[in-house]
Amino acid sequence: MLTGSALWRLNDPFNFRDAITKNLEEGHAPMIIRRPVSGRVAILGAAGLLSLGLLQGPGQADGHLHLVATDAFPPQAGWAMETDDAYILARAGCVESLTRRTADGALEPALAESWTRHSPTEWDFTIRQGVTFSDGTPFDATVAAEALNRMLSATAPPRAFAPKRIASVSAVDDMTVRIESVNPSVLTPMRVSSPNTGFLAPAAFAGDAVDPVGHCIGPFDIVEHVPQQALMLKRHDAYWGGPAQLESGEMRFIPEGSGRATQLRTGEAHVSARLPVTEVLGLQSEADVVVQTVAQARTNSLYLNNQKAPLDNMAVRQAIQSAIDSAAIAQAIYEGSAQAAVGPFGPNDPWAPEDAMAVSQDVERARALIAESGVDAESLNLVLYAYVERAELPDLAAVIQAQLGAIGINVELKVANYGALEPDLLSGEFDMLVLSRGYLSDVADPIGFLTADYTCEGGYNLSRFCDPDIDAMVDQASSAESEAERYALYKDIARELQSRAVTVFLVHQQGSDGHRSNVANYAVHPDGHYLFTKDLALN
Amino acid sequence: MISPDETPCLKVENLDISIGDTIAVARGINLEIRRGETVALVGESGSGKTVTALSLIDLLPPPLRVTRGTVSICGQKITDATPDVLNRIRGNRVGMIFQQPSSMLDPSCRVGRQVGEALRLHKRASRGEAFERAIELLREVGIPEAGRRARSFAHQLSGGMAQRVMIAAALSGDPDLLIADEPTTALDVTVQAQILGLLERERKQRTLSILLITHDLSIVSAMADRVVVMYAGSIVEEGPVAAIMQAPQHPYTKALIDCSLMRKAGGGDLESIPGTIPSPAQSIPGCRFHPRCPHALARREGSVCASDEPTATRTAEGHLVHCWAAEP
Amino acid sequence: MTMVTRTVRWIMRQHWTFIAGLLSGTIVALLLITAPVMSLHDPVAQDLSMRLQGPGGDHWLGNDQLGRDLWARLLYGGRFSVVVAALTLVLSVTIGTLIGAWCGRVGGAIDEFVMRVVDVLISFPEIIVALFLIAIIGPGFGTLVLALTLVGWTPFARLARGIALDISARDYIVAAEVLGCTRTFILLRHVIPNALRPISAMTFLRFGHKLITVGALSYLGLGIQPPDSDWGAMLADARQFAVRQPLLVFAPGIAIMVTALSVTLMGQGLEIDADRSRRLRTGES
Amino acid sequence: MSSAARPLVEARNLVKHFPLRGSGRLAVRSVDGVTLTIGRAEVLGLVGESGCGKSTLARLLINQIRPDRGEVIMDGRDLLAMRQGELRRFRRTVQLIFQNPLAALDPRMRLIDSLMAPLAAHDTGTREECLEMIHAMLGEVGIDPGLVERYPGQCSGGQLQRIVIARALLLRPQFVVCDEPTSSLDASIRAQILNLLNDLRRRFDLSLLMISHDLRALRHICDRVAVMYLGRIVEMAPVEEIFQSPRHPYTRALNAASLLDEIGLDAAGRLVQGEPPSPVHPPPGCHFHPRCPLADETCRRQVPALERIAENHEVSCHHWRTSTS
Amino acid sequence: MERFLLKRAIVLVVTLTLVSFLAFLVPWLGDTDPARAIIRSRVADLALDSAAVEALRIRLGLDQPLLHQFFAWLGRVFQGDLGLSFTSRLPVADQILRAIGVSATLALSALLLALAIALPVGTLAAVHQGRRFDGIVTFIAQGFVSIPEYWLAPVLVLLFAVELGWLPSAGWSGFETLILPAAVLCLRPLAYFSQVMRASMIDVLHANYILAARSRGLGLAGALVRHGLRNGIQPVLTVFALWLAGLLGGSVVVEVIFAIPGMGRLIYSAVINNDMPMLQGSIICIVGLAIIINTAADVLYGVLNPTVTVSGDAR
Repeated sequence: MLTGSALWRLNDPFNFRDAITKNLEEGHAPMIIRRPVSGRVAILGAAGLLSLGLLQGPGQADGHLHLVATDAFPPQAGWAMETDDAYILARAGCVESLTRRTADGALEPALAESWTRHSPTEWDFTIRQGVTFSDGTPFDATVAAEALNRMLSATAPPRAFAPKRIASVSAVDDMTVRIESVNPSVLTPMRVSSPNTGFLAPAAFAGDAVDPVGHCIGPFDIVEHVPQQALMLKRHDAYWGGPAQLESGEMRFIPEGSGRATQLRTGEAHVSARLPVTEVLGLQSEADVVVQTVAQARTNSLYLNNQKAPLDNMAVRQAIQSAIDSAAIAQAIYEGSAQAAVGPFGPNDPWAPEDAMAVSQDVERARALIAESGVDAESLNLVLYAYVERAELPDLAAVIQAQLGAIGINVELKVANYGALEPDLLSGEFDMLVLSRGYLSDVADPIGFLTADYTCEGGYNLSRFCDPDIDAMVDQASSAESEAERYALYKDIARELQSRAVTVFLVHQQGSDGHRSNVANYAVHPDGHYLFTKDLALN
Repeated sequence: MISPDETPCLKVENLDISIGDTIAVARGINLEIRRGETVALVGESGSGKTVTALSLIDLLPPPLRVTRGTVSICGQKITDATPDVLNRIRGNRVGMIFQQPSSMLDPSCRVGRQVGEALRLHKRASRGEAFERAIELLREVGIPEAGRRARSFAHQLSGGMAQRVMIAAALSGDPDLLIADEPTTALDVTVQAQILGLLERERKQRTLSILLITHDLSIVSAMADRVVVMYAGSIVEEGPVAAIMQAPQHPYTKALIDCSLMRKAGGGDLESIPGTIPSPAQSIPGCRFHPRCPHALARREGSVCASDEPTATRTAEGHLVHCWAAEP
Repeated sequence: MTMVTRTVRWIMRQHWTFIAGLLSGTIVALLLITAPVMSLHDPVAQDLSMRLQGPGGDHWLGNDQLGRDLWARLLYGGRFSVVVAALTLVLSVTIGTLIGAWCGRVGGAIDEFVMRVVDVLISFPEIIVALFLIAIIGPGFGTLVLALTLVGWTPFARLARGIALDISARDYIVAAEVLGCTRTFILLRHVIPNALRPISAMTFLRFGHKLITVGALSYLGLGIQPPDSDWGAMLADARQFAVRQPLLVFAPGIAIMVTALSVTLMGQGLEIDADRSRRLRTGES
Repeated sequence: MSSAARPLVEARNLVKHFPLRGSGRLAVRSVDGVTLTIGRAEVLGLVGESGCGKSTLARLLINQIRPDRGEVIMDGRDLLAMRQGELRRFRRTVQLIFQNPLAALDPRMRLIDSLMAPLAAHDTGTREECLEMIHAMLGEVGIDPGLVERYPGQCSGGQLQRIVIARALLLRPQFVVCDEPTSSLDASIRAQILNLLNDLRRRFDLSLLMISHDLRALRHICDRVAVMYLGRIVEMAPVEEIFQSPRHPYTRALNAASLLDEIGLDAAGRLVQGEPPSPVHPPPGCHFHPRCPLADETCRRQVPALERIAENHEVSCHHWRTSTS
Repeated sequence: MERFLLKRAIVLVVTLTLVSFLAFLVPWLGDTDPARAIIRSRVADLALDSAAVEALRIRLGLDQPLLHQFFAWLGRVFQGDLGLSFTSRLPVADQILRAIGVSATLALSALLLALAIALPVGTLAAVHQGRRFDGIVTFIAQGFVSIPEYWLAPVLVLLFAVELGWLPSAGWSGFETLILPAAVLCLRPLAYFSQVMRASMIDVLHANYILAARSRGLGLAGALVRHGLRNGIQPVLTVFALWLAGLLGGSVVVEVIFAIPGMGRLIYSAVINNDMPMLQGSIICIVGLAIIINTAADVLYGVLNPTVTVSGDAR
């Protein structure tokens, strides 16, 4: 069984878009305030500015069962289903996939009633009877196969459902879809739980651009899309699972985390997703606000360039590992919404070593390690890279700078946006980097992460770590049919990485959503797949 | 011709004007203008004539202010009058024209409207009526194509035209008194006579009283009935124009006439007055002119001229001289 | 004694804005210069246990999110913005005055062209130019100075051109030419002394704007680069802690405001003075 | 031709038009073909209304602006052909006295510095020598040497005009252009300055060009008077002839205007009508015809030539013979 | 007038061509690889497939000579096609158009509000020149100029949205969301307008035509209303136009803080994301708008002030 490991964004391993700066991009929050403001408005009313006609606000719905949620990113890619825009549609309750991952990580039927393994590479999915889109179009195997094939032929298909892994999709009969993978895979049902594989009515694809308005299949239908600002939702009455509790809703895009927190605090929003760590403590103390926190499959780490002196020396790396007080970092920088890292994987992951422990700070040991490493003290001038897309990373880097300074390592900071740092990172010109890394980048299995980051030929092997033994273990895991076998291998690799201080794992991050106390049945989805659900209600 | 018991159009008594509380720019001004009369107020720059003119309609720019004395126009006291009363008098009983006619017109307002403004204010004319009447007035002051000119702007007018417009505007309220402050100084010499002729014509037609302020004595003798000569803030001599021009009694008046008309003194040089005009801030005891006066009685300290302000002496009917040397 | 007090009172009345600005400006400048003496703490020394502490003890203004001393950071943080603003101004004034004065004297097509460029640039917000440059060459001290100077010279060019035109038309310049004075003499003795006061007034008046723009870029994360910090960056950092420790927000904001205001007041004093002497010269009331 | 017989200043057919910005081909025809001479130690009066081109003509004569056409010969040398260095030396010999002395002095310089500047510019001896020269000149113009420590704003107009005259004369010029030197001064001061100029002119053997709009002021000081109207000279004659027997109707109008007290408003008003037209659109034919009581068809069409009608008397009018009455 | 407009149109075209060349060079001046940037925006995989990058490069014509690319690009620009954004792959022109509408609303609201306050305040200060009221107004104006909006905005949000709950904290959906940003944005222009208005009204108060109007019987207030305002407001309009042009793209900080989808924010995010087509389009639009607004201001100035003939050369 999968544990509650979460990923906000399957194809956004850094979760960049959740970070403050980039988020400032183009989100605009439409305003629906139910507060008496008219009197004060009159002060400025004289300007008669509304008559300019330039203000286009979303229509205000007045149903008492209307819920406002704020989310981080507005759609960016014209609702192309292979992009992150699909996640927005899923969170808005508009699209659903064949299968669904529950909040505790289990897989449950959604648009597919059931699925069976037809051959090692083939899975058959039986479509649920009587499902229709909000425009009345019935949902059947043809529609499903067409949509999934569209995904496979996309310019940049999503990793979860790319031609690299999926060979073909076909409708076996009216109600059965067959998906064939390139290699034998047990993960196929997992793959079709991704919002990227969600469905919009065929009419949505009729024009040049994808138009989701009125073409939903989930519990809610999109009434209006106010560009860059909001999605206006209403209940999809013919939803297969029965009508939703809410009559209508609004999904408002506010990229800046503290902006979302503020809207929750002021009551402008009922639900605010993806709260920044620095806001959690403050919001928890608010009377009418409930903060829900869930573990994420994300470890923030100090990546070390294992091929560059003096970091090619394991003793030096271990000294660095010992010098850093990850517990203090978790407490101070993350204010408790993270825990000191016990290795690459969170302690609750089934593939995490049971005996995993955080390395506690030991300055004496660090000094001793430096001394025994034989490294020239003069060479202990290191440059630490940090990117600004995640607001806490520069602070984190500053703390590391101070802590390494205590054992005589002189650290210089280089802080910029990720794009500016990347050329150095890829070419191996850097010393150290603080990186927030999601380790479940496509499916609920760390295989992709380990391959990319810690194999000799890994696509994202920033550490420049190369050990044939580890490569062999990763290979073995990727072809293993048995879960137990795979997980055992992962545990071994994790132990190796931790003990050899290939990377200094700092903290496991958690995700927090907040809602007003009158919101009922809200549950943070660890993978960020759903927000507007059938059961979400307002008291 | 003029009955002496008629209320004078303008009566100024013992008027003092100061900058703030200390510097006196005009002192002890007495002035009287009867109906239909032109009185010229003559003096060089700094003699206080413009300031006196502005004080007559209570438009002294701060920090200048009247510190003593009274002004009455057609029997109505101006000093201490309420703003409403003043606004009813300005433009209605008194019109004023100024030295720089072009800058006296609002650059972004059609001249016809400005001419008709007094009518709108004082005669309750409608906008259209005022404009029609303004065109008539412009025609009256000799502006060709008055209808078109009424619609033009100040910068499209020459100096002479602008002064005609100002005259039309000043006369539109049908005032009893016209104060003309150096009306031709800024104009071309060949236009001067035309403008002065116009004023003279209007005076006759409307039995207007005119207070003509000027430094040009040739204008004075062509226009005025009576002359008042000022020096450094005080009146030094006043009387009928012929008497003053032909037989000035005050040494300053005499010297000024000689200078102005470029009369030659001995040795081929022009007559001139030695020294410079004192600034208002300079305190000169006694007669303000005595340091430059060729006849000052014994220029020594302690003499009368240097210690006591001269009193007025009547040398003939209506001819007053403020000089210790004057003989009645 | 009464003489002295009266003189002082007169100066205060005539130039109180200038003096007020000068006083507070001097205090700010002194604090920034003597930062190492004035602060008990190292601005980068962290103490995670003191995170977000309020004022007290020897941390006069409390601590920031990494437990660093706010007062020390305030003193050191001001240096960057002030230096960038001042440096940009010096460059802008020099370039703008030279170009403007030259255009005013030369006239013709060059003048026409330069003034058109000025027309376009002058309505270009400095922050946008800075953003474009940052996009091209990346953030940093040089980018900031370049960006702010690129637009910053334009108002000075306009002013200097106006003054040059105005002064060239004056009789005393004609007189100097007729008397056979050299161009250099005319420039040094007549043009520059008469242009100095309005230009320096404008320089002071623009300072606040520059300071705020530099801060804005740092606030957006594009100005000063960590680990260095300035008031704008401090504000940006503090924003997420605004509710919990408002002082973190108030202190840098007020620092910017006081600095900008005091220099602006000085400029205004100079401007009033320049205006006064202009009126005196031209005989206006 | 001996240099003694030759006039000091000769201007031939000077033309200067100032193009109006942004209006295509329109131009202010400021000076439109002027020919005149000024002899050594001669004072020529130049009279005309504002905008007639008097000041432009003056500035052309001292090469402060360059003409579009025509030439200026000074002391036998072509001014327009001079090179930079030559021109600067030439500057000494030609000076200008301004209408408003306050504007002609840098408000930020003490008077002594303003006086010193031209001497320094021409390397005239040591500072002490210069000071001595200045003090001597101040004596000539009747200024107390203590006054020069002040700034211009602290002196009266009469004093400043004396300073400006002193500054001009320090370089010992041969030719001085006085651009309305007394029009901003009061009557009592005006006489002083005119007397001073007359006096200095004799003592320094100066040629003067006296510009004025007031004929009366010229009568006292000039040898000859040129009357200018819209960029052209309409009459030029010895000063008494201008007063006694003016031939051009415009001269007579000017005459009358400055002698209002003698002629009377009505008579003066009849001599001229209307106002000076714009120098951008001068009337065809004789420029004066729209305002002239004598104008006929010829005047409207034909530009009258500047005719020599007597020794030293030139007039440009089709009706000069009839206008004597 | 036609001459003037024609000349300005020529200036517009020439300037825009020059600017567009500069804009075109932007990606080459920086070290952004367009093909990489586009792919990165679509695929979050950090290890890019270099073959895919190369293929896209050829498809975009990036392998052509620079000048060839420029003319192709210029041709598209003059047809109003500013290309697709690197990040969203949506037409840049559409996004800019929408953003400019938003920024214009915001800027006009702030500036008109500033004008509405500055005109009476500046006039009163001029009337009370040198007295206490004038001093206070001037001091407050200098204070306004010295307040950084990135400080004021969060403080106002804290006060009016979080503490008092009167106004929305951010967003762009109606009149209420406009109030705080406009208030923050209007302070600085308010200070400038009131100072310019004050100076210009002082000149007007000393103007002879006011004296003349009063001599005709108008009270001070009447004279100011009838003859003063129209003349006094003209310099303010010039400044107004400058501010309008400036704020269309320059209200970056306020737009970012209040999450307003305007030009400033668009440019800011383009910078952050190295979105070159968006930057290029923004430069061109902002320069073009600046010229158009200045021209409009000159025309308006000519309408208000008859002494200025708007001709081929307006100064």
